[in-house]
Amino acid sequence: MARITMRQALTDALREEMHRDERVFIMGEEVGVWGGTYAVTRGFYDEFGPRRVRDTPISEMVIGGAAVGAAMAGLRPIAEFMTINFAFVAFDAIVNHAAKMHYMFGGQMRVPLVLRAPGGGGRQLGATHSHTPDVIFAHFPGLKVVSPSTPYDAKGLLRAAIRTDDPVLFIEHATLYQVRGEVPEGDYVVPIGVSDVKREGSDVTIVAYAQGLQVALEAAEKLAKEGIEAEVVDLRTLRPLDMAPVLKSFQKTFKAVIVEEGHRSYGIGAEIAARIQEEGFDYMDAPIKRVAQEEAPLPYSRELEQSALINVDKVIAAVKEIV
Amino acid sequence: MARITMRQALTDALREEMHRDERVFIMGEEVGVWGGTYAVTRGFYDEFGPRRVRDTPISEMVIGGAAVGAAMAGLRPIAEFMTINFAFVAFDAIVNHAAKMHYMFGGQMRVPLVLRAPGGGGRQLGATHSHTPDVIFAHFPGLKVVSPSTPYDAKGLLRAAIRTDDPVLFIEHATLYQVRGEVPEGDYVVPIGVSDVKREGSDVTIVAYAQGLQVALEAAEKLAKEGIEAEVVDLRTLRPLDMAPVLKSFQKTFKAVIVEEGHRSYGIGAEIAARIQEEGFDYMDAPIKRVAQEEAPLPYSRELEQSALINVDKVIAAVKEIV
Amino acid sequence: MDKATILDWYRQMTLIRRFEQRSSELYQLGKIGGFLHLYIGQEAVAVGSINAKQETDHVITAYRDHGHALTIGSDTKLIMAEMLGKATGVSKGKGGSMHLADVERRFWGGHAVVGAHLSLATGLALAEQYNGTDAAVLCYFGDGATNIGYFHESLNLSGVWDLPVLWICENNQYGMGTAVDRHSATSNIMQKASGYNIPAAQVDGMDVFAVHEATQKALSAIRDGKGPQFLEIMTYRFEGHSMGDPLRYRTKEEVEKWREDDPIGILERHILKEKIAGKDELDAIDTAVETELNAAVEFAEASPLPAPEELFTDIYVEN
Amino acid sequence: MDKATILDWYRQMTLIRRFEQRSSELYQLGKIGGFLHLYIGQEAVAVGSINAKQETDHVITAYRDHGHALTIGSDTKLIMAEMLGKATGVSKGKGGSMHLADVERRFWGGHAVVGAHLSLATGLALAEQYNGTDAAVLCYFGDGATNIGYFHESLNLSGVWDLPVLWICENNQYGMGTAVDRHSATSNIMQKASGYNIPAAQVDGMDVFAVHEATQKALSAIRDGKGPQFLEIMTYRFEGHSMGDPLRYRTKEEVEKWREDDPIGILERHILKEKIAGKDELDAIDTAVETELNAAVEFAEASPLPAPEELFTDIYVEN
Ligand SMILES: Cc1ncc(C[n+]2csc(CCOP(=O)(O)OP(=O)(O)O)c2C)c(N)n1
Ligand SMILES: Cc1ncc(C[n+]2csc(CCOP(=O)(O)OP(=O)(O)O)c2C)c(N)n1
Ligand SMILES: [Mg+2]
Ligand SMILES: [Mg+2]
Repeated sequence: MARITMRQALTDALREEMHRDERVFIMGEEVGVWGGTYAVTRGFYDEFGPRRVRDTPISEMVIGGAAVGAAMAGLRPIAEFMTINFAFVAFDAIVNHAAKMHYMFGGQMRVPLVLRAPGGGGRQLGATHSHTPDVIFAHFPGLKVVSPSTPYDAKGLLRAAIRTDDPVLFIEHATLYQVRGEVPEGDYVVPIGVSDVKREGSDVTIVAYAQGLQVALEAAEKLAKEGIEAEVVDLRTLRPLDMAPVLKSFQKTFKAVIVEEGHRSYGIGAEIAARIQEEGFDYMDAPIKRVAQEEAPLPYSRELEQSALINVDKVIAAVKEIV
Repeated sequence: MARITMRQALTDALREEMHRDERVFIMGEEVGVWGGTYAVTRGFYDEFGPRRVRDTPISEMVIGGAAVGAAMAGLRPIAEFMTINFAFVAFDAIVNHAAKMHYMFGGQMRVPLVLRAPGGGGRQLGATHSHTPDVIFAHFPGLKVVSPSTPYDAKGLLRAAIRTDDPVLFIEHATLYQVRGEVPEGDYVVPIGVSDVKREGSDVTIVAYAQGLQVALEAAEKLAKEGIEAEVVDLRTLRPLDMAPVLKSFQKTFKAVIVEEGHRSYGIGAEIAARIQEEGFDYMDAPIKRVAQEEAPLPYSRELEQSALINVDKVIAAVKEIV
Repeated sequence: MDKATILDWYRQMTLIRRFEQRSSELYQLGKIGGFLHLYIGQEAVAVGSINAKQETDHVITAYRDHGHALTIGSDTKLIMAEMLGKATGVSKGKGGSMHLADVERRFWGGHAVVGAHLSLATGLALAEQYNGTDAAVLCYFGDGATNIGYFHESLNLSGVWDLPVLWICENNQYGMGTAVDRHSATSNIMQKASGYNIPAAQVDGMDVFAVHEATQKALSAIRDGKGPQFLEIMTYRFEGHSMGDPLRYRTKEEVEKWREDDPIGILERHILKEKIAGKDELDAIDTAVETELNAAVEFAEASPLPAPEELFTDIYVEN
Repeated sequence: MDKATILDWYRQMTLIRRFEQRSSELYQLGKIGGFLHLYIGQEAVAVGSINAKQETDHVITAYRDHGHALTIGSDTKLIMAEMLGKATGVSKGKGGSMHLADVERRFWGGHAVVGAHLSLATGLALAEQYNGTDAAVLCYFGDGATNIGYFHESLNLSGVWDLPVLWICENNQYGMGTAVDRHSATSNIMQKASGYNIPAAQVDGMDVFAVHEATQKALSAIRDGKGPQFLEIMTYRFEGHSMGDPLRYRTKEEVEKWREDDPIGILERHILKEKIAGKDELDAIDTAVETELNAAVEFAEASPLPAPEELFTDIYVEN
């Protein structure tokens, strides 16, 4: 198996799916001639031409809405928001149209659509450009929300997203593009809505996803050196949310820490914590902890920004509070 | 003290504040000639004229953004979204501009702004028009998010919102406009960020706000007849969130049910439950329960829609599961 | 235009008118809930234009959608059932008055967020272009909708990509209570199309023939590869914006003046004056429409409500 | 135009140019982070137009904002400190390159979400109208920004309410890698203003005098009560969109051709040809600019980082 970057894994999934299915096409800002601002679609414009790799104006509302319309008519669009921050401009198109179309018309319409959106903080882009707002999208039934943490999952989940007949918001943490991992050659799919144990352990359950998962794994390795064995569960999909592996792990460890890059309040971790105590109350040995972004907009200045973000030390500290 | 409707309380607050402060003005769709689609600003256009009561085109992005700009320049705008569903179109203006302006420029700018938005389900308006998406706004630091449940609070909180130098999203549940309650004559303010015990009790803590609060109170009355005394805490403000009265109550009752109209997953109740178990772990006698909207878009058909919404019976059932 | 066609248009327009009147009654009785937006006064727009399309063309509109649904040929029974929130409705009772659709006939709804469906129309047109067909999209929206960002982005993208879409503005003079000159920097809505290099024309929306001709011309231009086209159709809604409109924003006189141009009245006078048909023939159509509507209401009333478990179906195709 | 003014403009344009070059170096060194958008090539736009405003007028722009910040007269030291994320920066290091502002001088930033600040400008103009002053708002944005909903809604509202705002499109031919004719249904950006009944003019953005004159005229029209005005200023960015731009979308030849119209070169040739000043005087200005910049960089480098607790200040005015 080749060790490739998550960027390459995504590129490969997109290219292979475009070869497999003529209805799949890509639209978004700078996806074509530029090659994608994060270089995920580099070379695609030459390979597939302007019909299937479509540069759009700076028009997020119609990027979202037209992708929904094209999907309704039977195509399988992959629409890209240059970053998830700009998906805010298309918020209505995503949560009211992509997410509700199938339901509101009693199943008449289908929206087989992938909305790709790189996101995340830590790159000194300032308050408006550094969101990890995954939770606000995951709140809405009708949308599937996926955010992978490894190249393997990225490729398999992106394939699944392209192949499902439902709208999928596919969130890519920009700092993970360089992360390498093993990815097999053939056609495989990672199912949407299935959480995954990324590391086994018996002392504490760490629940994470995307960039938080990488932080969690690193923390787990360090904790292991101190004799604390953490089990790390990767959510991978935020909606539909698969709690089974989390609960199973919790029934073994009796303790949990949730790691996410977004803001703590009303974040992903809140739901996970609420669910654990609802469904695993009898196993609770300690409060469930959350490690998340501080409750401040992200500032530009490097050190200040970093201080707001999650890191390995914060995870270790949270684990030690309860183990 | 007069018993007036919440609609009247809001109208009075707006009128009085406009008389008090020349910088206060109202803008939005149909706020003027029409008199407000929920009749909250009826008569204002004649009383204050087109300079201070400004009908806008159907342009939510610029309603949000221009209100921010006018606030930056020293006015105190009250911008109305006809319903909170349309605030989705202005999502970027709200969470990236209203909420971040003060921070991102190191305190140079101030945004003394009130964004009013009626919301809520139960009126057969279909999936796109029936959201109670309060949580997704409350997620973002920089914004204050308020949603009152009684005429008294509505008037006092709206006054506070108009007078604070920060941007406030003021969510009004449309089904509460007709609710009556006592409201004193004089100038009083209900501070933003202070939760309130609306009913005392010792057997269980019910945490709620807005329409959910009314449902909770009704449930509490019924429970009392069966000998179960519920303490009902009204959050009133979702950000900044005041957990002190919730935790204090929980330390007395050891059990909690959270009632909210929005979707359960990643909802308000998730955060409250997470916080209670974090900060009140030693007092937990039972899992904290959530009563919320079912995980489905809201359908048009009356009975079907009602089945998705919270109601008194659901609250009672949840309480009985743990008491 | 042959007699059968003209009489059929008369029938369609009458069907819409009477459907709306019945809906209004059913709303008063509490049998229809939510928001109800009547199309009365605007019938010539849907009928004139939809009858100019070819079978493969798509239609999409806003919440004031009964006229379009009926003209497209959906079963009146199923539409009425949807209005009543019944399981037999076109959208299984989940959509209601604002969300009628008939995907088999390429009618994509019925959308309640002002302007949003223009972006959907852009996508439908993109799909046809992508597939290399000669189908076009007829996208209807109000004058008020031309002020929202969706309008701008959609028209621009349709221009940049040369998409086969006919933008049809039903200018009924008001967005809710706000008159065109109070909501739009230009009162001449068609002027907006020039910002996107889209050819535009203004049409008398009370004259079903004028609407039909203008639509045909515009659709031909699209099929000739001339890119998106724009029609501003001048019309008026005789009733309030939706049920419960206090109607404080316009005078009785203004409404009366427009009522003189009742599109059905104009067509009827034309038919009689040109001796295309006699009063008796029109009466027979009226009666047939009445019968059809009675059957529709009866069907709708007798239909079952959606089963409780329907709350959780159609959320996803694949669970 | 008197000599002092012309030389001052030369100084301002040179200051911007050199500031950008220094910024580019500091970025390579990792001292500036995030996104960095250089204004090189567009200097005549900010300098020509901002010098035409009166003191009470407001200025607001997008993320390509160093030129506007410098021209507005903010202290170069404090601007540079902001670029380096220092506590002494104009925005306390919280904003960075894209979020310079100087509210005392009525410069409102520096905004990174394309088009959003047009809505803020609308609000600033509304406030001046509300207060009955004669101040106007100069709002700058790129050609690419004219395609987003914010543009449409803002221009429309400015027209409906007759707001004192001057819309200034800096048409540098590209939105990132997308050429105007690939992103806009009309390549003639000023044509878009007609959809809002806003008078528009096209200006040579490499000629600081032309920009100045056009801005003066437009601002006079606004103060004469003629409502919002629109300028399309033709210019070019000589560097990439931001640092790290692969520049695959345009040819070297195209860039070279535009570089012949370097606005500073044009001004310099004009000064020398018209004998407004000699080469030595210009050299002296260059040296002064260099000194100013050295001092600014030194100040910025020596300045402290924001204190850790600054993370939590300025979130709310009232906690
Ligand atoms: C984004 C959005 N904003 C506001 C509304 C509320 N609203 C519904 S219809 C309407 C008026 C639309 O006017 P127009 O486009 O002229 O259509 P008409 O009703 O006249 O057919 C408004 C403001 C909405 N549905 N969506
Ligand atoms: C809403 C939004 N979409 C996309 C972006 C990413 N982006 C930043 S600058 C830019 C190009 C803007 O081009 P233009 O308006 O012409 O200004 P220029 O950079 O040429 O000065 C894009 C697409 C953004 N910042 N905001
Ligand atoms: Mg209208
Ligand atoms: Mg540009």
